[in-house]
Amino acid sequence: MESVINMALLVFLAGTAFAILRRTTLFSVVMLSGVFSLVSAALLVHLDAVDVAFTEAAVGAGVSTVLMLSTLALTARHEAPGTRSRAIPLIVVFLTGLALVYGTLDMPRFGDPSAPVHQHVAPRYISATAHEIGMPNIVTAVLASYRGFDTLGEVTVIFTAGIAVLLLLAGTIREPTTATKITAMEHHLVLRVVTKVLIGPILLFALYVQFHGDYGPGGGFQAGVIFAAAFIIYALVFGLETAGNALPGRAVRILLALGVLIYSGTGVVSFFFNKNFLDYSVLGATAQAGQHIGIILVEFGVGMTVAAVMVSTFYAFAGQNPPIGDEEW
Amino acid sequence: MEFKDAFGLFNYWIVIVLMMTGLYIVVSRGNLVKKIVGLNIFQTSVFLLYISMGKVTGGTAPILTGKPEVFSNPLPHVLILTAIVVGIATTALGLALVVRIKNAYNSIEEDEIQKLDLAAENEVDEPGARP
Amino acid sequence: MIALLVEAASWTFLLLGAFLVLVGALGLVRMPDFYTRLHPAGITDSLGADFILTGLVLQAGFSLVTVKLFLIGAFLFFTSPTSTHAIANAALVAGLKPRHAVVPPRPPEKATQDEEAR
Amino acid sequence: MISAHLPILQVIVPLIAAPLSAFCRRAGVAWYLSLVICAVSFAISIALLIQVLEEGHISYLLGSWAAPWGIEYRVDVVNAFVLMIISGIGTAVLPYARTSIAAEIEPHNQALFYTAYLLCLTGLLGMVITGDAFNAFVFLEISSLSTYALVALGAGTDRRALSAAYTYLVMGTIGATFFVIGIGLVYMMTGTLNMADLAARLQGLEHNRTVLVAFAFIVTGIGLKLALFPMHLWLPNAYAFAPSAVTVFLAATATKAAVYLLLRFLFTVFGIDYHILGLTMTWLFTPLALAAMFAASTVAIFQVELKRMLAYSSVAQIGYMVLGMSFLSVTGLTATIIHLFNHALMKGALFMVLGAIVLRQGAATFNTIRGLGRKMPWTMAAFVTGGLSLIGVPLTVGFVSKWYLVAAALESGRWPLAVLIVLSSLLAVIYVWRVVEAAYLEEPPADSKATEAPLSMLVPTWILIAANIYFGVDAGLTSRIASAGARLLLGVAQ
Repeated sequence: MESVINMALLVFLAGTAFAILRRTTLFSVVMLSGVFSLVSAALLVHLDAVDVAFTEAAVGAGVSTVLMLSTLALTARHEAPGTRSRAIPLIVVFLTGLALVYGTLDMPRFGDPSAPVHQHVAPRYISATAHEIGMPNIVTAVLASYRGFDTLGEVTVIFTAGIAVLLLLAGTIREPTTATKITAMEHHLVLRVVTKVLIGPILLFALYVQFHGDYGPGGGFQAGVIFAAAFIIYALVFGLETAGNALPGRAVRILLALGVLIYSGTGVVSFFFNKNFLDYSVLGATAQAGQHIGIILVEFGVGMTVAAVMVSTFYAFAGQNPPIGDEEW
Repeated sequence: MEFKDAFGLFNYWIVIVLMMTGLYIVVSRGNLVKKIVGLNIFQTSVFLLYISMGKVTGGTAPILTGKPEVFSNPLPHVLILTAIVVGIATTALGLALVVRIKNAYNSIEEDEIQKLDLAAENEVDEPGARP
Repeated sequence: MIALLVEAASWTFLLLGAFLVLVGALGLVRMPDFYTRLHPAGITDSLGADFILTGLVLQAGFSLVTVKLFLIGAFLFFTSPTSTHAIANAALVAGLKPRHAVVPPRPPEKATQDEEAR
Repeated sequence: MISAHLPILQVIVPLIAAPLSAFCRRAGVAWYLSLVICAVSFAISIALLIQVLEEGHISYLLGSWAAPWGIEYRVDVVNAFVLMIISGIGTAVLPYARTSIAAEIEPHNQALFYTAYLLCLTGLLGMVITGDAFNAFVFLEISSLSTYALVALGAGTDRRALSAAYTYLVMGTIGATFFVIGIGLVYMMTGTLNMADLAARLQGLEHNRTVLVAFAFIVTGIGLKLALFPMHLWLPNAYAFAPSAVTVFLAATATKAAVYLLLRFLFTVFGIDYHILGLTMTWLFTPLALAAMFAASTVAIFQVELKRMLAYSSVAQIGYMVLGMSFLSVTGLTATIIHLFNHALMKGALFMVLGAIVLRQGAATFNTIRGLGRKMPWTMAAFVTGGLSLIGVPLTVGFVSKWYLVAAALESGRWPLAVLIVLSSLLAVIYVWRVVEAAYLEEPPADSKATEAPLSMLVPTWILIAANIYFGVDAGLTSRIASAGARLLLGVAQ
């Protein structure tokens, strides 16, 4: 039964991918890519990757769809019919696919417990997390402590993206004081009321996800994205400058850098106790307590940077003056 | 290769089909936004490859509940949490570039942009028009 | 005995919910134009989801999971009608006219005022 | 206490400096912070190189977790050398960049430029120093993302920088994703991500088809990042339209880190006796390298813009490095490793000259450099010396690399390759001579008010030119390090 669900979701994903390939109206392409991310999130839950499914749904379906829609608002609606011949791309893609299928012949079968992946490094994580780090969610333990430096690299990646978008789009942002397209939402009474109702629970849920990461699916990334989603809804419905008063661009830029500093700061602290970088055991009375404190601090830094990057990217995209009026939409 | 064997690999074959669809969209389409969507599909299907290699039949999510249980492999999940963020970072940067290209060229079709570049190049033969 | 009853009840809710979602999906395909399609979309959102949620609540019994299911129910209760409203409003603003709408003939002078107003 | 944490300080110092520089409102403060941080990281890399030359290799466990479970930094003579090149060039470019950036980038972007610059430096250093395969991917992405942003900043002067950056982003992301697929397949068969551990566990999987496909994907992915001949389409535009200071930094470091990553995966992870390695070298790398050397050099000859011309010449020089690698001999690898250093010096200096010309003339094309020999004597003299080094005239670093390449070709018994190497240098003579002829033998236009480049740009240029000559004359140190690295990679006794 389990593999039937698996197969169904995968075939559904393939269908969505082909639909994206064929559609030319960019709006439906973006919507279908949101569907693709959500279905892959469902499939990831089915494959026991709950943390990844949470992140894929929040980041893949949520934020990237919002960014793509705001790009469409600034650029074009339809894709011009392709003039170039489709032969070479087809050959290139077919050969790559063939090489990959050839590569799967010696792979361990799907779900085979005796595969080398489950024999060498992973068993230690599963067995040692209970006493070394004392945290139920093994994925967060590995993410923040065993391979904590990967996550620092990852926070730096999202920080780089934030800086890059600021570098590219900050120049053409109008001052938020002028009336922007978004404030045309005044007459949406229903939306304004419901948003006021929803923003509280969303922020509360983001904080819950942030600090619940040790015990269940959750953690810095998901919390940061949900936190940013609350501000994006607020900016969408109440206009960019009211959102600007709540969370000004300058503050976002400081939070952006502060998250990375918190994360690397937690790592540097262990230098003074003559331990290697990112060794949290020095932070608390016992090694395990130190790991707890270290992981909470590190996840907090991650959440701050991710939230700040998503909000500043949305401000950058929403602040551009859209050449296209409401009717053309 | 009897049926049970092939069935075991069927999962990976469909993931490969998804990867190739994403790659094909990136390579063959000229619209810049469509290329970014294709890149997204290509990367999301690589995530599915990693996670489906970590799945153990009958295993549950790697969250300790005190009861001895078979867990799926947590390491691919950690790697993919990193790769998702790399994917969204690339998407955000790509979309910002598309907005800037639209401001500069007033088009987001690769062929039109190349035509404009060539026209600018041999028309005045100095290094490109002001934006 | 009670467990059997609760199990049966939850399965009926789940099947009902699944059936309604199926009806909603078919409705989306069958309906002629945008506004009529909003109705089946509403079905999947409201009743379909609620039935599945109650089915799951019966499955979960008294535990934290039930509280979370109720939270999801409350969240859906607020968001799905609002999103349908928002979509319909956006379509109206963008000037999409219902296809089979019977527009009463406007008296001529009022029509001209509309033209000037636009 | 500090010397125990040198490996991690090498990456953490620029990484922490990047967010700090994001706080600076004025470009001057951000520039000064970047200069201090780059100097510190250069000092760390020299200290690391000295420590490695004494002790062989250093292993640093991050978070004090043991090797295959936690992430491990392994520093040996090869990556210590590449670290020194990257941080050295990074430090030399900064004084140069101060005036060049002020002229070429919009004022509001100048402060954040240095944040992106520090992030690019962090990415390259982190990618080269790490001993963990997936960690290398993460830092490869950091350097790539910041490079796309830096190239796109060229839109201040020329809008084509945007489409160049977009193409670079798409090709770079496809390359990085191929690299991740390769790591995923290798991880699937061995269960570990630590490179040393991977090498040990791959021994038993000689004829495994999945490992073979993983090898192909890793080589293709890094080949795309490396701009190996058929996959180099993004490089000329990216280098031509990026701001001049960015082109100097990228031309001298970005491809070097990718060549190092290729060396590390080919020789440390898969190992010299991996059955496919010999075949790939003779039937794939050698022809591609030769094609790169000849095709790219001929295309360079017909270019109008000088920056694009030198970009094509970079593609040809990468061909030399890959050719050295394909001999699978100690001399061949020594040629590749030493050419990493020599090419960084050559291209760094030449692109600095072009940046000075762009500053004074607004553009570096054949009609804007007419008669500059008299107007900008020092800058054009630097170009001539750099050009001679590019050709490989004795007493310059270029000659040293060519010497090892030809020796490796003769040693492997394929003397026609040696002839081809010398022939391709003649192509370099043609396009260098075209510039020299335009600069010295033609009359400057009457109204040209070109003046000598400012001192802050001339001094770094001439430091690199001096290094070009010094390491050409006394190549003892660099060749000792390069051959030690080559023997280490091939597993030959020291």
